Amino acid sequence: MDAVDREVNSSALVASIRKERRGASSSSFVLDVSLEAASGITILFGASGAGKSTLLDCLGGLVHPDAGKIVVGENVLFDSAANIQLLPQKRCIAYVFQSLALFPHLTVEENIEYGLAAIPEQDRRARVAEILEAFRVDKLRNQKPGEISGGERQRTALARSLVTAPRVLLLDEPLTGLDAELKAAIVEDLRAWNAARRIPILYVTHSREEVDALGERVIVIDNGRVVSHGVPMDVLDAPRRKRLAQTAGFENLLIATVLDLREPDGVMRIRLGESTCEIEVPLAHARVGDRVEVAIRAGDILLATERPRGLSARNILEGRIVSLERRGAMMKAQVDCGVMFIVHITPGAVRALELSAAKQVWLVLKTHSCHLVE
Amino acid sequence: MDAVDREVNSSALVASIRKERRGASSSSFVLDVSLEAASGITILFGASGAGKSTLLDCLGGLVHPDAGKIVVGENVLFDSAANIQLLPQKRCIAYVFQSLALFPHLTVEENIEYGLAAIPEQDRRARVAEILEAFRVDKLRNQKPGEISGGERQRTALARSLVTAPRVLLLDEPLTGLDAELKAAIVEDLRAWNAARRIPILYVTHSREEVDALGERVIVIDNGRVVSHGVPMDVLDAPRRKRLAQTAGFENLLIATVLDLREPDGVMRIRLGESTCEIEVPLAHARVGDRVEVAIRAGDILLATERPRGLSARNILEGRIVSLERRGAMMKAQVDCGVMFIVHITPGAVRALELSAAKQVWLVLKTHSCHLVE
Amino acid sequence: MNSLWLSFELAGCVAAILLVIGMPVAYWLAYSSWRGKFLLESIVALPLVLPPTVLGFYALVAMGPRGPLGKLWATFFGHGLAFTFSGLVLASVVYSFPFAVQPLMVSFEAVDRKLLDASAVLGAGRWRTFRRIILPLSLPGVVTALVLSFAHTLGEFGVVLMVGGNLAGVTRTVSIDIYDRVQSLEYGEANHLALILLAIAFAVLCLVYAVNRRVWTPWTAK
Amino acid sequence: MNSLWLSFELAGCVAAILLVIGMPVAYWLAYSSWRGKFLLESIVALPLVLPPTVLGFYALVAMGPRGPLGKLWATFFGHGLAFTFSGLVLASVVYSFPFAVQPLMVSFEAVDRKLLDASAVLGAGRWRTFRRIILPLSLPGVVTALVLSFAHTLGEFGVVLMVGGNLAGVTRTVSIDIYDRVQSLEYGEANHLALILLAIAFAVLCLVYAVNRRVWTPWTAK
Amino acid sequence: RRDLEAQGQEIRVAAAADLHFAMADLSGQFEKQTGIKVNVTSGSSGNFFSQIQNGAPFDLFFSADIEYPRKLVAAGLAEPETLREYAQGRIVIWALTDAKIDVAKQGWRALLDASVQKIAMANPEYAPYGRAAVSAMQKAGIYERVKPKLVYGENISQAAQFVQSGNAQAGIIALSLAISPGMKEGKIWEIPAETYPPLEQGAVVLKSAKNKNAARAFLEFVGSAAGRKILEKHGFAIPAAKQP
Ligand SMILES: Nc1ncnc2c1ncn2[C@@H]1O[C@H](COP(=O)(O)OP(=O)(O)OP(=O)(O)O)[C@@H](O)[C@H]1O
Ligand SMILES: Nc1ncnc2c1ncn2[C@@H]1O[C@H](COP(=O)(O)OP(=O)(O)OP(=O)(O)O)[C@@H](O)[C@H]1O
Ligand SMILES: [Mg+2]
Ligand SMILES: [Mg+2]
Repeated sequence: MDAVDREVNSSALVASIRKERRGASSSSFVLDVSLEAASGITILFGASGAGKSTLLDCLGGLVHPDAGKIVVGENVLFDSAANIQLLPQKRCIAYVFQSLALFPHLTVEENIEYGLAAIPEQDRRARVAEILEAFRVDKLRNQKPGEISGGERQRTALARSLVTAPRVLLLDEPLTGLDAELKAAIVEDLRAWNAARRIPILYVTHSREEVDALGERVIVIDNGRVVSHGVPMDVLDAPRRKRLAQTAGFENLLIATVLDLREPDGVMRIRLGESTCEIEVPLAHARVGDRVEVAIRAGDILLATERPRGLSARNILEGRIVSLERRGAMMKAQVDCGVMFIVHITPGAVRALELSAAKQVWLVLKTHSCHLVE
Repeated sequence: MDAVDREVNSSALVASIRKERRGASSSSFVLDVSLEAASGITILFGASGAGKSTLLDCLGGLVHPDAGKIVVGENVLFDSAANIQLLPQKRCIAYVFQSLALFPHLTVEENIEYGLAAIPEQDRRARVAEILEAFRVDKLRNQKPGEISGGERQRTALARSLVTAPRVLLLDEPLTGLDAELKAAIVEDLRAWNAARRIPILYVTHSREEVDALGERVIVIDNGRVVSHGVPMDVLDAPRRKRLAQTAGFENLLIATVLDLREPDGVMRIRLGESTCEIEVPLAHARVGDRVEVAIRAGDILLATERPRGLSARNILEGRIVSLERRGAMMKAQVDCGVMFIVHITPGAVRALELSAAKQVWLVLKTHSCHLVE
Repeated sequence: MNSLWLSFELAGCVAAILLVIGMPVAYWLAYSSWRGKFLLESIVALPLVLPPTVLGFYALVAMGPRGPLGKLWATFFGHGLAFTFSGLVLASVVYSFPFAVQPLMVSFEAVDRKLLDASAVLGAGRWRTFRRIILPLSLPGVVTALVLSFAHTLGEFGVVLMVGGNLAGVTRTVSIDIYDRVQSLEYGEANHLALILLAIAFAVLCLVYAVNRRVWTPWTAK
Repeated sequence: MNSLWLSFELAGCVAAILLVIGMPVAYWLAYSSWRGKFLLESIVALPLVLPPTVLGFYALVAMGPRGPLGKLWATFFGHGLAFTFSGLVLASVVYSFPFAVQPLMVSFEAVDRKLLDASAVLGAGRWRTFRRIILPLSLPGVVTALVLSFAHTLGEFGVVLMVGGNLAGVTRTVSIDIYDRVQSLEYGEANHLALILLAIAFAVLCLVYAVNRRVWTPWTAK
Repeated sequence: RRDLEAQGQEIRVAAAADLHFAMADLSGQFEKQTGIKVNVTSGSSGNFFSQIQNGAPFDLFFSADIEYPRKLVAAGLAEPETLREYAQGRIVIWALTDAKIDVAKQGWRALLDASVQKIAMANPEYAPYGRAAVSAMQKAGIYERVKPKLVYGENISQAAQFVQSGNAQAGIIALSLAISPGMKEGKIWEIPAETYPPLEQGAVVLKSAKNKNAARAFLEFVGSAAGRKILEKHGFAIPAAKQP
């Protein structure tokens, strides 16, 4: 294991990049990040326009950073100080573009074969056949990208990159436009692929679902800067900034006033909005009377039809259901506890608890489900 | 209300279309559908390659159906029998392509203005300014599509179509590549837009979330045919076909044997797989001893740590947790009850119930959450 | 010097006319789905195949009082076409036609059909789509068409000689002027004229290309 | 008939050579990011501006025994370059250069840069990217370059006359042959020859265009 | 014996365009007599002059103007002793048979006729026939009046074509061309020879000639009685025998 780990780390991607993009607008966009991606899947998470694709373009060598350094293992791919600038084709990086960029004049099969020029015929055929099947595009092998559907194009692009043996893999929203079943299948494939190769994979997505299914680590980018990084749970569950909180799906964002600090317990009490609701949240740099903002994920709130007893959870709020709406596989309940809460529950639970509008309910909130927003 | 309804119906889209697509492959794809879309949002749901984009292309006039008829209100847009074939520009249909097709040489603003040629300067400016802001692309107004991010392009394409005053709106996966926050905002905008205009909107998506947030009606397409239609709950919750069941996110697909039929109650008892688990499901055309398939949504299963009492639910299965994994805002538990079940629960519930692998649990399944697959 | 000015006037006229009449032809060739259009494409390239003086000879016959063109022209304007500036323009237009049509056609064809679809769906008719989408996206082709037909007309001499009759100030273009001097063994003057012609042509071309680069590079560049 | 064959041989050689040397030049012009490249673009178009006979005259002088090219050639091959088939080829290549380079350049430039990025990221070097992506996607431009340079060489006569010296069987191309006959007022024979030339050229062009259509339409068509 | 020697020999002759038809006859006869093949290239004398200066592989040069051969001799590119004036060109006014003017009767006056809007001739700047036409018109005192009507061809063939096609109503061209088979449908008025300087046509054997003997033989043949007869038949005047 040790040996493997060392080998793994020696192929990590370490980059620090500065790149200014100047459009026609007066304000220009500046990407300025330092990051490290060990082998395994690292998710790049961030709002639209945060700079994720720009970062990948820099890593792939398609855009030249203004300054910085990019290293994979021992290999320096880019170093503005030493004036090193490897061409994209020398970087051994596979990259699935957001815009796919399939070759329009080549068939699906030829597209996929394209990156395998160096491999003997026999081998190549086998590998292509295998991946064609894995991505369920074997029936389309002789069709051109103009003659297949959007999702089929997406899969072809993914297959085209994965079939090569890269040292780093960059995936820019590779699963958009695929249905749930395919998504699940491809996620499984990707995981297996990752387990087999253990190379750094940078994976851009907006989808919490994909983050949770794939991410070993997350790097959150906002407006061209890395605003946090770590394991998905830590990073995305404990939002540092309000913008991110919204991005990551914290449905409840509440203004509150600090009532008292209980430092020994590592908690403090706050009052929500103008209501009388008081809850316990993790301690933060704040003084009594300060106004703070708490973010609570709708799925982290438990709902009960009787006042729960003997629970470890400290925050129990009494309220009344205002509305119940279906949201995907979930139900979204709006509960008025003085302040309005959004709670996600399973339809099964709704039925079991016979929930309906105007019904009295209790909300259960664990202290550590309440995140303070900077 | 009545008057409005009549007016609404008189602008409904009614189409029956047959179109063969012959690629290089031996097998060709045939789209053969009849559908009706009243004003309001109709979701087109279906796996990748099902023919959704082809259908929209036919409606928009970009692809000529081999046969069929397309009517909006009183207007015949296409009729192969009468040899009528309106040009796309005469159809008053707005269409957001899956591939966007932004004009690369025009700025974001010019792209959005493009469809407003007929409108006086003053008006045009106002409308463009408004929509630029609504879609948060006002800062990029002078940038070209090559100089903005994927999500920004998506928004521009959406804005370009919505700013016109079409009689039908076709949206091909318009929200892919957008982060949760933006998605939510645009969904709100779309709803408001829909409420204001009440024109037929055909909306292609793979996302259950979008279906639930937007869909008034759903049309499910599979392999070029309409396989079901109706309101989202009915259509997507009661799968008719196995393929669809998977697509729509029915995580549990179980083979079972019919034990006995209880026609008065409208239910029958079945045994799951080779196990001893017996459950009650809705009655179907089956005989005792027949093998049937049931689909159960993971989110419809309730989980308890004590044997639940006094519940209306008839199916209670005892089992043991095999694994617990995070999936988006949800936890996915695998529970072994003789057959393996996948159950979605909120993280809050996991914590509250102190769930962990190997823990004994009870699954609660309402009869009508069990769907028989044709 | 007179001849220089005349040449640029002729080349300008021809390039402009070719652009105007070349566009519809190129448009049709690019977008028609008629299966036999390769026949027309071939015909368009044919004027190139004949030696210019021979083409000029045929043009001369056609423009003569017994030729169809000459008759038509005479009924409208009362005089013949040959030995006039208009005659020169006409003959040069025919001769340089392929140079205008071919690059236009290729550029028009290269425009992504999806963009044309998008334009149609946004309510734009053929003309608006052409003006707002196809034309700006074909700018490099338009520039090439302009440059080739302009330069080719500047240097043209066989047709011009045949149809023009070498009349000072009317049909004696600079290319004929240079030729005359070479024929008269006045090499010094010929070189001098050729140099001036090259210099001016170079300046014009530079201007066109420089502007062209600036105008359409932004959205191809990374 | 001899002259016909000679013409097609010449045109074929010139078109082939132009394709080979035109491609690197067009590639460079299309992809270089040098700001001054419009200067080179302009220079490429310059051979067009001079009357062919004058260009031919300069070529003759350069290729003559006292000209730099002629001297160079003589040291290698022991004989002069003027009045040989090789000389004709060389002069025609220079003269038709713009017709090859311009369409190639425009086509190369029109290839979506994202595809080149994709190719690079898939490990393909410049050459592979050129051969597998740029070239097939530029096929219409390649065809245009071929057709224009081929047809233009077929019809060329000023340069050929000057450099070739109209030697039967060696440098008397069909265009000169036709020209001669027109000069001798042997119109019947001139027409006859011109017709044959046009017919063959038409057939060749049709073939090229028909193949071209079939080969590359699929992925532009809906 | 000389015939046997000559078998399979070939000479390359560059001949001025106005000699086109005469050359066909001359070379035919010569070949019949000697068996030496004469390969004639006809074209503009000026072009030939440039080409010969740059190494054109001709053996013999029949110019339309004796100045070119003289210059070649001066430049050391031709054999001085072979230079000779082999013929003199004659110029005519030519018009179509169905024209409103009758050149044969009207002579110079035909050019002044109102129906004559354009008069075609070879470019006097470099074509000898053009220069001759100008001086003849000057002599006749009509040059200034017809000048606005003049259009120039590169050579007499082009001038003839201007007239033939009807674009010019009259032309001043070489007699040799006017009586050629292609010009049958026209009327001719020969301009008196004394009104223009003689159009001396000179020929010379080139230094670079591969087969000087054969070339000399052909030159001699052209100067022989048989050759002169052919030249006269084709509309050339024969100069009084003299060495230039
Ligand atoms: N131009 C074409 N020629 C031949 N076959 C085509 C063409 N376009 C699409 N197809 C085929 O038709 C089928 C339906 O394609 P369509 O684009 O309508 O699917 P879709 O439902 O939009 O899928 P997705 O969700 O992946 O976008 C696919 O199997 C595809 O391969
Ligand atoms: N070529 C360019 N010129 C100027 N600005 C650019 C260019 N490309 C991108 N930008 C700007 O840089 C910012 C970051 O773009 P980028 O494509 O990296 O975003 P992203 O994080 O990938 O977003 P998305 O999720 O929408 O794809 C955006 O604001 C965009 O407008
Ligand atoms: Mg992006
Ligand atoms: Mg689609």
